[in-house]
Amino acid sequence: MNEKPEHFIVDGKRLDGRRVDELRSIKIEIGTLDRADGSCYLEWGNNKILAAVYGPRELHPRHRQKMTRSVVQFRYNMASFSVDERIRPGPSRRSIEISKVSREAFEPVVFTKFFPKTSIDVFVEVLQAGAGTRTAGINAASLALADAGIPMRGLVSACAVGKVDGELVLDLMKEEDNYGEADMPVVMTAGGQITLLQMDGHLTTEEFYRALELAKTGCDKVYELQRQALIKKYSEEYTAEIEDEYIEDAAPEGDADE
Amino acid sequence: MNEKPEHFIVDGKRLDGRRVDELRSIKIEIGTLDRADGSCYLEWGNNKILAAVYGPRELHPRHRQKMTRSVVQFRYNMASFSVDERIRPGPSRRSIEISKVSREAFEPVVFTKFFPKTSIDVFVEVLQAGAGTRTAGINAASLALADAGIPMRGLVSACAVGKVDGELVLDLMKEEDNYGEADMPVVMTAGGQITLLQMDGHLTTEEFYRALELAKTGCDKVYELQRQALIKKYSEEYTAEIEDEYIEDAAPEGDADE
Amino acid sequence: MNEKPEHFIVDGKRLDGRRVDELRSIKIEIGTLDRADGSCYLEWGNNKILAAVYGPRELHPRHRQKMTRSVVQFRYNMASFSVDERIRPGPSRRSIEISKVSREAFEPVVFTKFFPKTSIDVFVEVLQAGAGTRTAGINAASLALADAGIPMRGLVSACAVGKVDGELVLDLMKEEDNYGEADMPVVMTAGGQITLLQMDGHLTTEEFYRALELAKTGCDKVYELQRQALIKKYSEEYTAEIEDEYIEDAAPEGDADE
Amino acid sequence: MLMSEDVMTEIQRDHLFNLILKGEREDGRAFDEFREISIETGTIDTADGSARVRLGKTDLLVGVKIQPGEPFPDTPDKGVIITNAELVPLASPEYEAGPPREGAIEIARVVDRGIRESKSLDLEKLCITAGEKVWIVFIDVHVLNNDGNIIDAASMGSIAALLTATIPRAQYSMGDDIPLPVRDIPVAVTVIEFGGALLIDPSLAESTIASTSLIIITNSDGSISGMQKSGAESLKVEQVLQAVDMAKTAAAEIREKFLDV
Amino acid sequence: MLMSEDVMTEIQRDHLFNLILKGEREDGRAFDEFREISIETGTIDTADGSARVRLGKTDLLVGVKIQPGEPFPDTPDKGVIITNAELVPLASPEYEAGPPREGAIEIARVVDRGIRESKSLDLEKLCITAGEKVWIVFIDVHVLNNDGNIIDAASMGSIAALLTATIPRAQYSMGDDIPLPVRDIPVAVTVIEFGGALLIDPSLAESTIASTSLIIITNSDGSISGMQKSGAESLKVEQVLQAVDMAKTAAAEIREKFLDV
Amino acid sequence: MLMSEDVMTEIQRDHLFNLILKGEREDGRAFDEFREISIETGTIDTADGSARVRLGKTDLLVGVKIQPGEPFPDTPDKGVIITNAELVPLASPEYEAGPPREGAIEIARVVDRGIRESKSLDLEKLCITAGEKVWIVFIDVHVLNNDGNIIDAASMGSIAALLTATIPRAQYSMGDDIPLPVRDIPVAVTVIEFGGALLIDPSLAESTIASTSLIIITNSDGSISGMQKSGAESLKVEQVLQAVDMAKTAAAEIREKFLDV
Repeated sequence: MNEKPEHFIVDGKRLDGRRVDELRSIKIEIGTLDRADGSCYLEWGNNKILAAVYGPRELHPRHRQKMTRSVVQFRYNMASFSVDERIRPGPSRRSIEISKVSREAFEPVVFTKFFPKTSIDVFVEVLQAGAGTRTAGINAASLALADAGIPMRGLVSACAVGKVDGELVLDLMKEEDNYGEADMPVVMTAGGQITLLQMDGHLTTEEFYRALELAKTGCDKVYELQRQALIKKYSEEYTAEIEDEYIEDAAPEGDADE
Repeated sequence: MNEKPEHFIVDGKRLDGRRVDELRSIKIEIGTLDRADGSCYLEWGNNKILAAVYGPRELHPRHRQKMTRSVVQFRYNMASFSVDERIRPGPSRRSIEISKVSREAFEPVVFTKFFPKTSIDVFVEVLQAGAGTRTAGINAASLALADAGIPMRGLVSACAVGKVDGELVLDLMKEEDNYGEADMPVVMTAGGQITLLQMDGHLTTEEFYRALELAKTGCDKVYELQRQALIKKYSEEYTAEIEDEYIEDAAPEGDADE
Repeated sequence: MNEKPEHFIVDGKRLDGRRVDELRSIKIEIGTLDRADGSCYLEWGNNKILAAVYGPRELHPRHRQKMTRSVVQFRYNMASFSVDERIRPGPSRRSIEISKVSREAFEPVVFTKFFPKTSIDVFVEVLQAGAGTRTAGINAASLALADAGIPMRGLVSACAVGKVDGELVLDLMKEEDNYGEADMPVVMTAGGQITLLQMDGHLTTEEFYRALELAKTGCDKVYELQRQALIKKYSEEYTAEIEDEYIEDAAPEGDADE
Repeated sequence: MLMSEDVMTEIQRDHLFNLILKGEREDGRAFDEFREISIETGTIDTADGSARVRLGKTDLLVGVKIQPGEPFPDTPDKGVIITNAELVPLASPEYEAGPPREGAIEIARVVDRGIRESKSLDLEKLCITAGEKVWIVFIDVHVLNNDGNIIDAASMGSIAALLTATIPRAQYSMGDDIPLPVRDIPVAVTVIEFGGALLIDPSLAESTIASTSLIIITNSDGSISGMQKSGAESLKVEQVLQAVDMAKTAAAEIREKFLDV
Repeated sequence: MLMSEDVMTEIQRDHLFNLILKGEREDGRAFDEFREISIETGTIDTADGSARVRLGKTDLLVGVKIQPGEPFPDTPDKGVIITNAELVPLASPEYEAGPPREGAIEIARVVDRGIRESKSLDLEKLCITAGEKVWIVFIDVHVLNNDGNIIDAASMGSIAALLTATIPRAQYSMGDDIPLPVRDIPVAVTVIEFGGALLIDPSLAESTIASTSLIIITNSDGSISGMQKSGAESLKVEQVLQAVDMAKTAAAEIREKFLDV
Repeated sequence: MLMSEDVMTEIQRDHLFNLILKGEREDGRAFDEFREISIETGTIDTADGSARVRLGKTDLLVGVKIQPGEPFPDTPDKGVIITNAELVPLASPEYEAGPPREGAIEIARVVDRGIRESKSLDLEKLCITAGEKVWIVFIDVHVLNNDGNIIDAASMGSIAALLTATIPRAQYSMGDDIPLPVRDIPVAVTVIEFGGALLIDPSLAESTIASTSLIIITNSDGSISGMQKSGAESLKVEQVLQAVDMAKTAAAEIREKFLDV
């Protein structure tokens, strides 16, 4: 693990050259997995994350079914090679807690009443971890839910705010996360409703107010990227569908049954 | 852990000043827990024990239900801070065995036939352990069952007999338990029926006969304390109920619905 | 553990005096266990193995039942004292894999369609291990299934082929197994159909062809021993039944009800 | 059963909602008022520090054990805090035996972060031999009766137990026992949102009805060292800000009244 | 199935009860008579000591493995005994695969206490280097066919396996192998109560019907080193005293006939 | 659902069977033809070696981590290989969370044996201090999308990840990082039998219908280092011999095209 740097911010620039309110680079691919009903691959800084959604599907065992709504399930999992020191496969206390708060970040926006007795299962796999895996996972999951066609009030968008050298910064990188003074992951709807809020570290009340505002600007930026990715995906698919139809029309009819 | 003392009995007195047939001090509080159907807090020497009873209640999973009777379940558990060396939470082989023999100490006296398909769940938490936790737990559980109104043939009472310096002694304290020559926990009904009997150590047949007699006197003393505690509890409640009624009568009638 | 020997084959003889195509001594007892529906005790070289079959019997939990066939279950287990270094009780990754391939060695020959909703449970206990426990276990299980009267297309027979000093040898003993160049357990029907095939080590294609032929001769020899053991068992039983009838007839009739 | 649990809940929800519209709570408390609090320390002789907390009818015990052990590889010169919460089935008909579930894990982790992030314990002072041996501080929360708001009770109990804990150096032949050095007194306050109103210290009934809460851990100087939204509903920014103010005020009062050392 | 298991049990109970009124048992034994016993030692080459016990149709194997390992912190100069019982599903339709349940745990713990409390093994002689290395004696009971009274068979098998066990010092380059030093021969005898009568060595049918038993472990000098009531009924003091006498007599006979070394 | 899964399977089986009679496969491949293969190495920075393999729509990631640790007692001077496969529920509706089941264990063990038995890794070179410290090579297979034939993809991914892996000596202050020494390139090829025909690289549909497969692992020189029949049907000797030839040819092509270093 790297040593604690002497200064995190020099001349208004962070260790990786970003300004305090700048996000790391984000790359989004929607629908990358074939078996899942919806999926999303997301790179955010050094994070590499896959999210998949299955459902609504019948929930087993039956006694866990709800008669008036669908049950949202969320499993956050780290690949054993995703961090510096290999981790044992399987759930840890940390991943169980993250799974819980992530699930609760989606429950306010998913229309669960439409699908009684079913589950909507969200799976997030952290393939490479580099600070902020829970927010990255939630952003990917948000798009995977959209890709699966699960009816939602809207996307949710996630971003963390932290404090280093006494200053609030958006979207912590690894060194800032390890040695910073505070870490506050936030998940918001486009309308600014908070669906996840955690904070570790040390903030004055005044700093907290500002941190929440900064988180809002971060979530807004993320939301815009998510929206663009969806538009790109759906316009591509739209084109692809037209092409497919064209090809199908062109093929001799008899072949289809073989 | 303390070293083995040179003598356990000097001038007919034990390390803590008791005679060989004397119990440690016992303190009983019935109905201390709000959520449980019945409960009892018991201090016995250095032991601090809580017992709670839930039930009769529907037994899950269903395939474990009995069509003609209630199933008694018993869980003896030690808090991780209840002993000198912190113990890992969760069941151990020791606690599983104690749970089994404790359950069997109650099965002869509980009228299980009255409540088919249900379970009667007894939970004992050892908060502080100081020799004789299983007998202390059973005495507390006996009162918690009474407090829950579970129909029983009668209370059961528990006490251990041991051997130190070649002499039989009632109700072992910690040093006697750790370094003694025998330990024999016994549970009896008021009528002297034995519902639990275990023995570790070394006793001649003749010593065993006398040990059983000594255990009987111990159980009788415990029974008397249990009985007094119940009388005290119920007469208090009786008084309290009268007072409550008085207060209710005095209050303006309209308030009750608010 | 023994050291690797310098030569495995000297003057055409192996360490224990066998020829390359010779089996270790095999001893078979059918029906040794009273509670099981079928059972077999088998010694093969230093291996001591017990197999038992229960079923067809109702399969629990119900959701695992198949509406059109019986489910074959197979559990290979080693006693903790069966090897040099004590092993912890319970399944290991190795025993789970062996259980899987062993089950699949029987699925082609058991008439599972006769018994919908049931399971046929095969249990193999390795009491003493000395190279080749999985093949020994399958041979014992094959006879236990026959003893239980489970309808099968026929027995299956198991034998391993290995390579030591560059030569193919039948039925590896411990040193050959530990230090040899290849190990290939094979299970065959009497008709030469392969129901289990595994190989570890290093074989040229040509060696593999010959190894498969050698395995066939090994399985044929085993089959003959299995057949003889069954004949011996059933003719004994036949005699025994006649004797029993005779005795019953001789006894005064009234006694039967006592 | 004539009425299903859902129907019961619906009726209770309406009842509580109507009360709140009138600015009232079922037990007569103000929205920013804690139930009666009692903290008793030194309850358990076998622990190195302990506290029994009663919050209304909620009842729990926190035991602290301090034992030598190995440091984490990435912090070789620091002591270790391990926090665990046991929701034993004695404490509530809803609790079941078995390994801790997400509820118990969340409680333990939030309490742990409160202690850790406030830097309440000076972990460097808990080093015995760097890289080899440090003091491990086990904080075990043992719930005895769940009548709601376990988190706040567990948080109070933990800091109370730590404040009165002793490093048992004599037991390991390392000199005289000394008090565990505690630098700050973090206090968790849980705020629930229901029908637009914010209430602190939810009773069991209140937290069943209003599943969403915000836990806010504040320090002696009023700063925040931990926060956790829990539950399936969302919160507005204004609600969060208001909740922080309510928590700060309540925490200060609790600190002064019950944790003054 | 035309008759439920309960009805079957009821009929069998009546049948056995009627027999007992006449002073008889289903298999013709006297009340104080063991079934046929066979103990074969040295059965398993890979074990350091082993015994196969047949008690009527009950059949089990005990393997003893002796390996160097760490002592317990509170007994740094003593060897360690670890006893385990595996009720593998091969042995009975009632047994299931999985971690040991309370039945298996009780068997292991009662057998263990018999060995331990009789001071049969001189644990101090099993110390190699105080505080660092001692001999760990693993006693593994592997049940092969359960036809009742596993405890007594396991107890006989354990002491028989220990009596013939060798400390494998050569394997660990610690000198020559030596016999495990065994000082006493504890024998467990199980007595069940049914219809007022006491019977030893219950068959499976008998123990299904009369669920309550008293296990009594006695030593060569007739003293008692362990006792365990098991099952859901109570016992009278007189019954316990009579059971002890029956157990002592039967144990002496077993010791003489089968465990004489 | 109007048609049960069994009926669906029956129809698909008939369809695939009719195709095979005509010498065809659903996706137009020849019987001895792999789907499109893509192997990308160095995918994961946090791993010491990694590869992402796409085999048609099957998609998985193999990560190799190399850490110092203790050798096994019986091979004190050799490094250790530990292979694990995670069939995470993200990858397939059939996969469930929980400890690895027999399917995942079989995958891990077959992949492991391929590496081990081909002597691809020179384990003696992975010794640091004999009897004390060796390099542990963890091979973790993480399945992302299961569209059939996980084994072959995992095998390719494992050897590709090992071929590009680095022993992180600098991280542990043991000198400069060096490449992991790999001596051979074992390749697994899965052949299924269906309706008398043999097909390599089964798609998910094909492997659902024809449950029996033979996995054959061959080395650069054409020799065989591992073999595993999997599934509930039997195979004829001729089929096995033919499968070996098919596997050898396909493996050579994969080795040349995708694993040439």
